[in-house]
Amino acid sequence: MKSAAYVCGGCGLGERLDTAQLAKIAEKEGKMELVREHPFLCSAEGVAAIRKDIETEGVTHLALAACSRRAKTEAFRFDGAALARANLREGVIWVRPDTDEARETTQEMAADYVRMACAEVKKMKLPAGSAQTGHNKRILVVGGGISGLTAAREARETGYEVVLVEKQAELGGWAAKLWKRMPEREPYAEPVDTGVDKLVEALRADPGVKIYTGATLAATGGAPGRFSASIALESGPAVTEEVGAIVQATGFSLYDARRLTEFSYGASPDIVDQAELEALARKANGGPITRPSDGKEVKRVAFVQCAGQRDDSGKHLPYCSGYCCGTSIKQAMYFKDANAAVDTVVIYTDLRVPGQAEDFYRSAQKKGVTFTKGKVSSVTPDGKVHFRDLILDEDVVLEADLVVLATGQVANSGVDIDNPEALDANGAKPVSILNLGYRQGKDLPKLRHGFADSHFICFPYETRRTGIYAAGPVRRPMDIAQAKEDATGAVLKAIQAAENAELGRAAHPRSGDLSYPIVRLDGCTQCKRCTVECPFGAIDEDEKTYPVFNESRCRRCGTCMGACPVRVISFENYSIDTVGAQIKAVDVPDEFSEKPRILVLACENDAYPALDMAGMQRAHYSAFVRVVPVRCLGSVNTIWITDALNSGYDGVMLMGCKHGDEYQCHFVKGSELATYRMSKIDDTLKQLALEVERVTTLEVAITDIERLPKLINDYADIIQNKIGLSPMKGFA
Amino acid sequence: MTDIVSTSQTILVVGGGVSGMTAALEAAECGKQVILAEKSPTLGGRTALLYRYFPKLCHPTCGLEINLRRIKANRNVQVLTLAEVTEIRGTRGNYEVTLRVAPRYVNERCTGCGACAAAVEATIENPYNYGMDRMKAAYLPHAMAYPQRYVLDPSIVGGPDGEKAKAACKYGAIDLDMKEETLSLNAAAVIWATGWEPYDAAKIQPYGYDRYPNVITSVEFERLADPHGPTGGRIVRPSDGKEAKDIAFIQCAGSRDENHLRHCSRICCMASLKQTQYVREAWGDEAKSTVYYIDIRAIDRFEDFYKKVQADKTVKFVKSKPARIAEDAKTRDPVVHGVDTEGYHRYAARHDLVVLAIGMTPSVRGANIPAEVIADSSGFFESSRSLGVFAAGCASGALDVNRSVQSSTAAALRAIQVVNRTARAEA
Amino acid sequence: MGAPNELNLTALAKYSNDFLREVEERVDEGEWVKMCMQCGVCAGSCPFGPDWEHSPQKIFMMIRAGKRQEVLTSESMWMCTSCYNCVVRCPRQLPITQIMHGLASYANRLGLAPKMQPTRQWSLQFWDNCTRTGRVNELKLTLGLYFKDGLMAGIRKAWEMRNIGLGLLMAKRLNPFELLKGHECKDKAGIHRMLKKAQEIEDRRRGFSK
Amino acid sequence: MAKKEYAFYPGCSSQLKGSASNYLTSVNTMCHKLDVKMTPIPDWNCCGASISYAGGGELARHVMNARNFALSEQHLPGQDVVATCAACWLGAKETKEKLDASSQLMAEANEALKEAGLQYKGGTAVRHMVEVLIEDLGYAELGRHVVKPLEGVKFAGYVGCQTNRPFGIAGESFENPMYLDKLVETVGGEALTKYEQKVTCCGGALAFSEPDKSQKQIRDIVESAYDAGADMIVTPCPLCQANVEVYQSEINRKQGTKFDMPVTYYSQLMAVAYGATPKQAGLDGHIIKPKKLQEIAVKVVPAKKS
Repeated sequence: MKSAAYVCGGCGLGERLDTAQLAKIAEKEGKMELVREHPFLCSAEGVAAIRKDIETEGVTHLALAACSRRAKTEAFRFDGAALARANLREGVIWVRPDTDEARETTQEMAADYVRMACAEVKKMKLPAGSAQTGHNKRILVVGGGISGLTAAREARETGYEVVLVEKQAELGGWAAKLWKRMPEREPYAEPVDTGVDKLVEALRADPGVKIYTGATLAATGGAPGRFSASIALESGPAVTEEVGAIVQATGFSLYDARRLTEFSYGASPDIVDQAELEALARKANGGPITRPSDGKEVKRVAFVQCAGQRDDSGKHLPYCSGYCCGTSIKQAMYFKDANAAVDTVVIYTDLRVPGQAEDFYRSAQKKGVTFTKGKVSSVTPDGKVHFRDLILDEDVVLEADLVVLATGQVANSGVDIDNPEALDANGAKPVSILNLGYRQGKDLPKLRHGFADSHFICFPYETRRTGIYAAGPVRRPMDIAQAKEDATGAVLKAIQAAENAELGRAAHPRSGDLSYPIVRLDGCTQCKRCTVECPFGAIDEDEKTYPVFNESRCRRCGTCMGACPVRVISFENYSIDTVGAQIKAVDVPDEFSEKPRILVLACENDAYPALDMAGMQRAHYSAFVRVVPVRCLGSVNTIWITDALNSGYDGVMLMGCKHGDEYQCHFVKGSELATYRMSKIDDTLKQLALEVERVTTLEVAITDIERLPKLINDYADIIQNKIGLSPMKGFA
Repeated sequence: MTDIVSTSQTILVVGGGVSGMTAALEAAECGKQVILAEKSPTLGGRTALLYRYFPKLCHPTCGLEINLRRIKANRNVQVLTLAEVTEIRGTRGNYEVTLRVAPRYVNERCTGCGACAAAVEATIENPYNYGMDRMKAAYLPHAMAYPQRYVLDPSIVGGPDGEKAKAACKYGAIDLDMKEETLSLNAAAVIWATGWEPYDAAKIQPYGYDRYPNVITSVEFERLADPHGPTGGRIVRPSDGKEAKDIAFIQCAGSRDENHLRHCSRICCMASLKQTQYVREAWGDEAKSTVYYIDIRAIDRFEDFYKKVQADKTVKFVKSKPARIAEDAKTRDPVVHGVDTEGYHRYAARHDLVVLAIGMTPSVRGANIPAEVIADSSGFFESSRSLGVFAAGCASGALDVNRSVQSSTAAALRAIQVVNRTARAEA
Repeated sequence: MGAPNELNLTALAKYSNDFLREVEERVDEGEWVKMCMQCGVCAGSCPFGPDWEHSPQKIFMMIRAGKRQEVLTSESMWMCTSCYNCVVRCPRQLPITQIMHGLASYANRLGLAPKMQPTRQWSLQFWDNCTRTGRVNELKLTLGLYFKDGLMAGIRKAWEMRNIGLGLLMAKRLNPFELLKGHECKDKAGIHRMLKKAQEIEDRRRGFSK
Repeated sequence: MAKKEYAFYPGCSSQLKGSASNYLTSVNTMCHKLDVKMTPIPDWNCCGASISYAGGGELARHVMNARNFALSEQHLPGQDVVATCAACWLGAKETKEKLDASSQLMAEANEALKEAGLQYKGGTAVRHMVEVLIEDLGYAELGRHVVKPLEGVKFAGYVGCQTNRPFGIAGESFENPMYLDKLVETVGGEALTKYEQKVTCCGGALAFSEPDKSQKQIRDIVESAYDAGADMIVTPCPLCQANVEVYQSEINRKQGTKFDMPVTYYSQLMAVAYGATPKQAGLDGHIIKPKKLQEIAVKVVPAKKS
């Protein structure tokens, strides 16, 4: 290893700081073997100089004292060299006033960041990538409905082999049971064929697709690139398939209309749900639709929207299933197209046909379908629909000879791993779908309402089980068009996971990261914290309850590293030491200097950019803080904090993302776990006879550009003027 | 001269918003070569101009930061800014694309220090705040701008301000002689992710957007609430800077309307629900939001958020498409006239500010794409297997952010399918 | 608001499309009624809005709800001033003005329209007046309107309006000789034959003639 | 040979000795100055107006207009039918559009017309006088003839309904049309562009059957003209003119207002600006005299060569 430090004089650094002194510090204290100053380091010349040192001087470790690690990334990209950056621009001169009285503390700030960068880089190793790779790239698709079929087809179109597992004896799922479906492109005027048969045919004919029907997953183990699925068959002995990634397209069950006693479902054969109406339409085969009770042609049909949905009573589904308005419009057309004289009334509270589907609504109106904004209170067995007409503001009784209840979708998402006994919305006890052999449970974690876990806004495919992607209504209520689009996207993610696994690289959000957790098992106390806390279920346990890391399931957040009480887990370029060394490198003045030192551990995705942007806006904050970016607050090991306090720091601020239901943490649980751990640190503080204020944990958003400097200054004020400097100084 | 490497297996992504970035990254992270071309000087697109996302009320810049990190770290993605596609020739698997690259007048030596902006005096309308304020004619588009490189507005090039900027830059980053370039490159497939534009509110004459200063659009309101916005996040009236506490949100402003946009723009209901919470946050119980709507389309899981807002005492819902807006000549208060159709109640409601939940039109109508594609009557374009040009995000239809991301991920796969076929053919 | 419930309980109980179909067949532009999406723009756009018992959009809903009696006996349609505000703002581009006129004239034709509704009488007089000679006789028309409620009422009305009358007279905008013989077309007979024919044709089309 | 020729459809109110005869007078003067030849359609008949709906069925009302088209095709072939009255224009244009759109309706109409020995081929274009001025002549041409700019006179441009909706003048907004203001400025007057009641309904034909409701409308229209500081209201519609002028005394009597707001036609403004006498401009046809206009009209200016 050969280390070199470069101090930039550009962007005012030269004018505001004594760069010569900084260079000296890098050499003397930072122990860098090579130290250079440059007036404009990110220029072609500056970068060339660094390259030259790498090539001719054999430099392997670089500490750049210039701008933020978020800036000039193209210029400062040196493959094959470990790199640490001291943020002297956004982190120092831009957040400090350019005044004589400020000069000394500003220089000290810069000096510490140089020390920290040097210390950090010396502890870094260049990650080589996980050797624990898998080379299987087949895609396992669970579920043979329209989502699963689409996933299989798209995988094939991309050139990947597919294993398709369907619980039922037949492929096609709900879509195959439909008479027609909503159109997916203009004109949005008429119901169209589902196209399921063609799709099934094509897949059946394709040697690249292995299809198992009447089949379920008895056990799934392994990791991306090397999953192993044991498939139980009704037809015979179980088989095992090796696959690289999994798409879970297990769809939905219709909300059980029998729970809708207020609508007399079950009390009359002429009160049906949408699925049963599809069956009636198929039976009619384009002719007049007849009613189950007496086979007479239906003359007056009423559609009750949101049946058992958008429910406040807590009895039924609280959410909207999204597809039902379109479906009722389509089904009303079935009647009108067969016989325009049939009265069709759709009773809705909000008609939800977004985008171009508005045209489908218009088309139904043209056909004479009547839409009434109303709330249905009850349906009697004789087909009387009692509702409040919200426009005419009166109670109405509508006599229909067929009533269709638009019930919702209940996700087939398996067992709730946090509460395995929990019943689903239909009151059924769910059976596991994936039967994962994971330490943390058999199925994908669930989000609200029992839908399979997904990040939901920015990264809808990110589940907490790397290499397993939910697609279609199991992830969120949706119609056929959306399910097909969703399945297509999910297949890409599956392919991506398999490809990355082969190269030993991380998946989203640290995609391409070659580092991975390395554990020193001889030091492990089998406390299981890592296996329990890993947000991604990447760590299993062996029979002796030692952690077993599945590196290609790992997202490199470092939560395990933060959890480990004996600190045996680290990454090559991000470890207990790389951060610990930075903390120790800071020069802590004695208590008489009246210069406190405040350690800030900041989430690199939100808090750190916010601090950068505060700098870009030249917002000033205290010169006493020393900011260390961390991958996630979850990776913060308490040793860092106790070390800091022991070595005389006066306070520690942890800045992480919002957690809870509306969490914004990119590693889902990281900031939550950190907050939990810190709630426990008070005891430690008491042992050290320190005030609890010395450690504070904050929820910070990337937009807190005004708020952050204020928080920092307020905290510095508390330290200086309320609780005073730390009594621990000088003991370290 | 812009140097860019393209091969017969390159995927060209047009548009650098959340959809384009997603499509580019998902393809690149599958190991494909991608060129990401953006018309404006920065990536980020329209979501970078949003304060918060529904339903979590989290911050778009947070996801943007991750995507920018992914782009910075990924060598498979080449980013082109100020680049517009002028021609696409060829067929699926083998396209030749011509782009016009406008001069930035700032080269790669720019450190982002901001000395040029400090030196320049001229200001221009700030498009990143929908023209609600002005910015220096030498500018960094916004705090999250990538590339983090300044831009000179053409209006000052060749003038004294241009020279001032040049003189102020110690690093020789200002290049006043930069010229427009024409670039031509190969691509196996093209992903069209040019996003959307707010419908021209002035065309909705009964609402007087062109006549009354206190009638604004939902996208403008988003900037008002944003700390990076023209008011630093203070919700005040354009006419007099007075605090706007009683705000009307009018749905379907342009959408679901044969006189304007026939389609439903999908996002507007949720956007307004979200914005009522800005008002609540700003003024607490003094806040007063009124949502005028035809149908609240809080589809699927968004219903939770609708319920939450319904439970908020400061928010009122009126089932009505307002007939017109008048202005009180003295106070300049907008007065909304209409009928609540639930039981037929006439109203003439005075508000501090009216926000039009403005509809969505495709930025580039499918019909105008310089390649053979199928466009629907609203100008959104429909992907087709037989072609190698695929729509992603709001170019394909009125979508919210997470559906745009889904759509872009799917589009990326379709493009990869073309590339893989070409590769197999060539192998 | 709303008519006595006894009257339309049956209608309520039915909520059938029969009346909607009747309107589609027999009312000018009636086939548009089903296209309304109940946004309420028309209701808010009408200058006489406050005087409508039922707004246009509500009338459309009532038609779909089968409230035949309540709609056809309503005064509301007669409030239409033909200002076309609703028409140009309707997001579904319904020809609302024409539909209101159509409903009114249909109600009148069935004898369900309120007899004393002033606009109804005025409308009938106007048509009668302008078709008699092919051109409007403004004086007769005005006086006719004054005397619609009988002689005394007419005299009272005329007396109230005398200033206006005189003013117009002096401004040469009212021609006393119109009482004797006013403007008229030469081919009155042709016009009458033409209109008779038109009525026949339309009755045939709308299925009135039996 | 006149510069432009049109088949003129004056309509019942705007005919000689009609309630809007002064409109006719001013139009004739204006057209003469602009060298536009207006030939009345021989034996034209009433358009039926909107208000006749209860009496005449749909088809009957269409054939009334169709008859005028047929006559104009027969006697004034190739000439556009030009109406000055909003109702006539609207009625005719509506019929025109309907017949063009539906071959059935066209056939039915002709079946009825046959009874009057007429046939409508469907060629006729229906225009409003204002369209002729703006589209066929243009503001520049209209301005060229001004000899007495209406300096210092403030006009509230009251467009009303039927010249504005549903058809309106091409390129104008239904809510805020500008052409009347532009005409005012073209002849040197001051247009009060912020006048709020531009397109408010005056009650139309219901001024007769529902006087109170209509007078509420009229009150707003006049009041707002005063608020805007208008010397007079100008309008393109004879019914608007009549209602808004005639009922001011009624409203004064009933509600104690002191309205005395003249209501003029655009054609009168132009006639005066073009140097017409008060009589030629039909200024004698008002109950509320437009004094400021009269003053200009009687003013003698050195006739300048144009």
